[in-house]
Amino acid sequence: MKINDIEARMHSKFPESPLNRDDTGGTGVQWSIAVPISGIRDAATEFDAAGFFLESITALDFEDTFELVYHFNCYEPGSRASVRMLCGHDEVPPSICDIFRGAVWLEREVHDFFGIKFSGNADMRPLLLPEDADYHPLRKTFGKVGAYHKREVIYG
Amino acid sequence: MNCLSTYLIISALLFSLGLLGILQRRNLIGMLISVELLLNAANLNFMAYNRFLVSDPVTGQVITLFVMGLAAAEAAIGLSIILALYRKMHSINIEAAQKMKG
Amino acid sequence: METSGLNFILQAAFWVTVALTVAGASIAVFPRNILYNVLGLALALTGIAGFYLFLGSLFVALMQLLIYVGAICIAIVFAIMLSRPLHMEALPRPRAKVWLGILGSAVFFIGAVSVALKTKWLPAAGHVYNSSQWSVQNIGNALLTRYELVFEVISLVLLVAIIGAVITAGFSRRISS
Amino acid sequence: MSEGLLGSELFRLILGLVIVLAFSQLNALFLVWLERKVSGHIQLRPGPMEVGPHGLLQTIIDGVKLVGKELIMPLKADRKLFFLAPVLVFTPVLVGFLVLPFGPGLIIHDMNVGVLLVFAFSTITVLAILTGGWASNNKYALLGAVRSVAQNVAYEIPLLLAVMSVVLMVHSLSFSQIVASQKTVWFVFIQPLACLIYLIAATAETNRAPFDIPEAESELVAGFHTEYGGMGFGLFFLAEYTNMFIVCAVATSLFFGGWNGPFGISLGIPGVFWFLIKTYFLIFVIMWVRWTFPRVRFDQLMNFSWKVLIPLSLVNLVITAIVVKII
Amino acid sequence: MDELEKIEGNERVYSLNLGPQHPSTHGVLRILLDLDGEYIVKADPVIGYGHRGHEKMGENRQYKQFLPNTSRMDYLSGMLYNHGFVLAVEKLAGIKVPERAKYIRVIASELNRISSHLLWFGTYLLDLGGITPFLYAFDDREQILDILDAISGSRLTYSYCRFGGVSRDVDMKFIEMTRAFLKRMEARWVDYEDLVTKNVIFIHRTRDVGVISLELARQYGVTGPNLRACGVAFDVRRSEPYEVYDRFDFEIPTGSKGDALDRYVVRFREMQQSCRIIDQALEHLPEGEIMTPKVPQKLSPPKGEVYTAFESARGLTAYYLVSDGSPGPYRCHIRVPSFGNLNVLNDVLPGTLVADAIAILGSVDLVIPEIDR
Amino acid sequence: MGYFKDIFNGGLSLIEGMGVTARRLFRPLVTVQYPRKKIPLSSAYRGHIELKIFGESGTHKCIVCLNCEKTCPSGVIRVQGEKLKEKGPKTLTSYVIDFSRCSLCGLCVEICPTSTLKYSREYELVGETWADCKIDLLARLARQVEEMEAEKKTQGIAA
Repeated sequence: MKINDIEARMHSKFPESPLNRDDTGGTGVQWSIAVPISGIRDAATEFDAAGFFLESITALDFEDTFELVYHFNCYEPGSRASVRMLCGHDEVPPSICDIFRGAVWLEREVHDFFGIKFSGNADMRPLLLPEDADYHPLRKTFGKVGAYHKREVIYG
Repeated sequence: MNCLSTYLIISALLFSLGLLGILQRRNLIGMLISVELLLNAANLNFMAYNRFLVSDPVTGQVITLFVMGLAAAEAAIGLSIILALYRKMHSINIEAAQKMKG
Repeated sequence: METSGLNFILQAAFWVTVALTVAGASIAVFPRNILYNVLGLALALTGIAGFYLFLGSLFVALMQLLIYVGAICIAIVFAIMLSRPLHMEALPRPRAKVWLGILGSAVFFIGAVSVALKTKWLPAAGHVYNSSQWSVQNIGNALLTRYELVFEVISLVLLVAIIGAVITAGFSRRISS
Repeated sequence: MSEGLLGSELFRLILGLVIVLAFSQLNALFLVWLERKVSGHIQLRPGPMEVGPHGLLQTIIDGVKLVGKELIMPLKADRKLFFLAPVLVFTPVLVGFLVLPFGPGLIIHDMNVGVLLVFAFSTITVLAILTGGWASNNKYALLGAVRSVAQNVAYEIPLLLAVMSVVLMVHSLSFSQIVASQKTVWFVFIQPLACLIYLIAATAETNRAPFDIPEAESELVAGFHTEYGGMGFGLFFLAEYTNMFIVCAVATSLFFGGWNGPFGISLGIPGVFWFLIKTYFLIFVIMWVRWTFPRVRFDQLMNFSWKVLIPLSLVNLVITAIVVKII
Repeated sequence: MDELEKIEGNERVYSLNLGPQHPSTHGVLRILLDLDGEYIVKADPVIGYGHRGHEKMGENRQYKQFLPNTSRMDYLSGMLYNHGFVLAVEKLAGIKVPERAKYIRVIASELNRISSHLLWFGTYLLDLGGITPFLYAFDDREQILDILDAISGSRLTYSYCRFGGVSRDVDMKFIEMTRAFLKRMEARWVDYEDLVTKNVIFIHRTRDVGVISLELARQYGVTGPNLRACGVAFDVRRSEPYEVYDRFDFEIPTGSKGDALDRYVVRFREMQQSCRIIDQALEHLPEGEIMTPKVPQKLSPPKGEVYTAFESARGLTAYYLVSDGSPGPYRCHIRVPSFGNLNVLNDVLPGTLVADAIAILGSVDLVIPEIDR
Repeated sequence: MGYFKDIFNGGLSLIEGMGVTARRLFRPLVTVQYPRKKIPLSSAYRGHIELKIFGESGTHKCIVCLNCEKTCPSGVIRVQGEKLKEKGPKTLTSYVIDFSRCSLCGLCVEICPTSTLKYSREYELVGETWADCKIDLLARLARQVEEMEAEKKTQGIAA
């Protein structure tokens, strides 16, 4: 199973990062790992080498921080892994678009909706929003402000 | 109206228009068009002479047909040269072609 | 009475053809837009086909249409589309060249017209115009008997020209899919 | 004066032209209706039903609508050429009617080079399409126009070669003679290959599916007539259908015995009806083909012409020549 | 390639706006093409014309209020999107679903998958210039819509699934209709093969056109039939079986080259496999409840998150829901398959003809509103 | 020989395709001429909502609880009620839906505590202005009641 190999590799690469395992499949993700901002490129390279594909990149907006969630999957049953990365509201995470070519658009989309810039992604034009959009609609402060929590409210 | 000199004058007019085109144009395709005019002026003369002067009825027509064949060949070659030139120089002006010498 | 009316129509048709031909030739030469030139050429050639009709040879007129309008004009248009001069900026014509051209062609025109008018054209001995003799069969016979060698040579020239054109223009695409 | 050619024939010509104009328009309207009906029934739907019995008057209403529409021209289009093109496309189409042998003696002008006349004038259509496509100042239209030219160059050759094999057999370029020589045996039985090649090339010539690449709807929106609306479009449309009629009528005269009944049996039906029945059947076949196949790609179309049709038609021509010489 | 670069930047290359209004872009997609003659030098898809902010709407709504939105993302497989969303919420809130409802959902989903594929089949042929197969396909699709209309009351945006079941029970008439449809399709597959699959023009138009290599597909996250055409039997119904898919015997059709023809064949055979699934599901359809009785009107799942993947007609689709314990999600992200499937065209289109570009665009089966969300 | 084989097989496939379309030419049509002929609606058909008429009272049972208005994701429903008596329930005075915004999710029907909402079977809903899409359900109800009574009368006469 590729997913176990890569889990071992990730664990050795980021020994201090917490790794959550979900054997029951209750959340749809086999395991997830939290990496620092600087670690995402390493993690992506590992996944690329192991033959995974990038399913989605998305972000969560919390009062104190953004959390970027990368979902990787491979063509074997039950091998979804997520890489989570906390990213301050004014931090610029590195792009992985040279590792996964499909990430260019995914990062553009995240930039559209959250205003997170990715360093290394040359194409940061709005993708889904109008060309001149200077707002980021999925930020909780945009539009009708509903619940806006700190991260620990949900993840403890 | 339908007499030899009318045709001769028309053909002379066409020929001089063609000549003018060749002399003043810079566009190679334009020059080719002018050449076609020249050939047609000549053809018209052949046909007219054949109709009004020559005893054998087919000579002029046959020569006209031959000229048409030659014109087709000339156009094919000319156009292919122009295309080749265009690929090389990105221009079909006569000045571009002059760069090729020497 | 009917013949005179008919004659008038024919006269008118003739002069209309003349006008169309000259207009076509002018359009073929003067405008800067190359597509206008080609369409003008097509018009002039059609007019000349009309003259052939007036001269009594329907066959040559149709061949004129088929070869000149149908093949050569289309080929020129094809070349235009491939080389796309339409999108290029048309350079101004050098003034000296234009005047030289006008002068040259005017001299030729005057010379040719004066020759045409001054010469006393005499029909050759035995010239009788007989429309039945201007038939396709006669042309075909002549082509394959008296002019056979020329016919073959022209065919060869055409073949060589086609091959040459193919090689010169090159059929290979720059980007292969 | 060449009275023999132009004199007494002139009035007949003019009269013929008037009749032809009327006939071609009505015929085109009918064909448009027929096309809709054929496509409808092939696709399990009734087609036009509202105007007139079984929608027979639908195309007339459509025509009235087209005439009533404003002539819209793109801002940077070439005004003169833009309006010239639809007119130009219609003229050669009409000339074809001059020599079509509708029945014995029912021919406007029986020329001894009639076959040549049809094909000599048909090339003008391409010039018109090209003019229209270029003058629209639209990239789709221009692409369509260029495609049209290339397609025409490729398909004119097999078309003429296929026709030539028939001409070789009859020793005549006159339609009436060609038809007359098929009194008992139609040439489709002697020259099946030439007939097939002619029909394929003719479909391509008239820009009909599966060879409708100059107006390929899914690729070039509407190809060369993208920018045309109202009567400009209407003329292109009518010309397409008139052209189709001419091409099928020529096929009928060249290969399907024109006004002759099958194997010399006329069943007492006048020749002109035989002629029209066969022509409309061929038109139906062409429509049927259109509503069955997807469109070929541009380069495949050219390949098909250069690699299949031209060699086959050449071989066919050579064999015909040899056989004719021997017999 | 070096020659290609040489040509770029001179006047030979001109740009063409394919869309946003073009007969073959299926929705409002715009592709900026740089053309050399009819060859594409560069393709830049521009999307977002249909952006409606579904993700933001999801955050501002209760779970059940977002349900109708889901079928409007991919309006061609609305049932599948409904299905996926209720799966996600059921997982999040820990709701059990009765067996009968599971089977009904599967039947409805597979019917919807066939209808989506049939529509793709028709429009793809339309892209290639064949108009008649389009109408035949719509004739068949109409039968499916009638069946789904009979159970859900609408023809396109069903909102049929509910958290804990489905909104209406099926009756004998539905089963008869579905069986009749399956029987009808047996003959239709043969017709379609004669009319399209075997057609020499069709084969020439699609073979070796728009090859997406496996590596390219992985790089861009291509999923669904487009991925399976590259030779990987990756199907969420098999790899993470949801509902009762693990009880059915069905194949996952795969291609070998990843060209347009393979994508066509894979989808075509997928429709037949869906028919098999429906047949088995009808066979084993259990009696019983269709709704779990204890689902509160105002559903407030516990804190946490869920990432639920399912196989929509176009590939791996997933809902990523984060709950903060309130009646609406804190974050609602939808992973859509067409996103990757369109993205890959950036690499596939250059070097092809305009006509091929249309053939490729049609063959990857895009639904633009799904990308725009 | 592959050349001729390809041509032959290609031609054969084309003829097969033409056979399929030719057979269809003689099959019965599947479409109907819509305004002249209509297809029966499915029993589950969901049109816009309307107020149900209850037999015993001959009118609706709306208690103006505003659940439907609150649950509607698109803000389609506007309900107004008045307290006619000091004590007792509110009475419905206006029930207007803006059908142009309705997504036909059916949440209002499901949440209605008195089940007085149901789906209508209306599908010819063309309007030229936004105002045409606003449907006053109370007026509609009144019309339906009138029609029912008229029908009853004619039936009574016939009987």
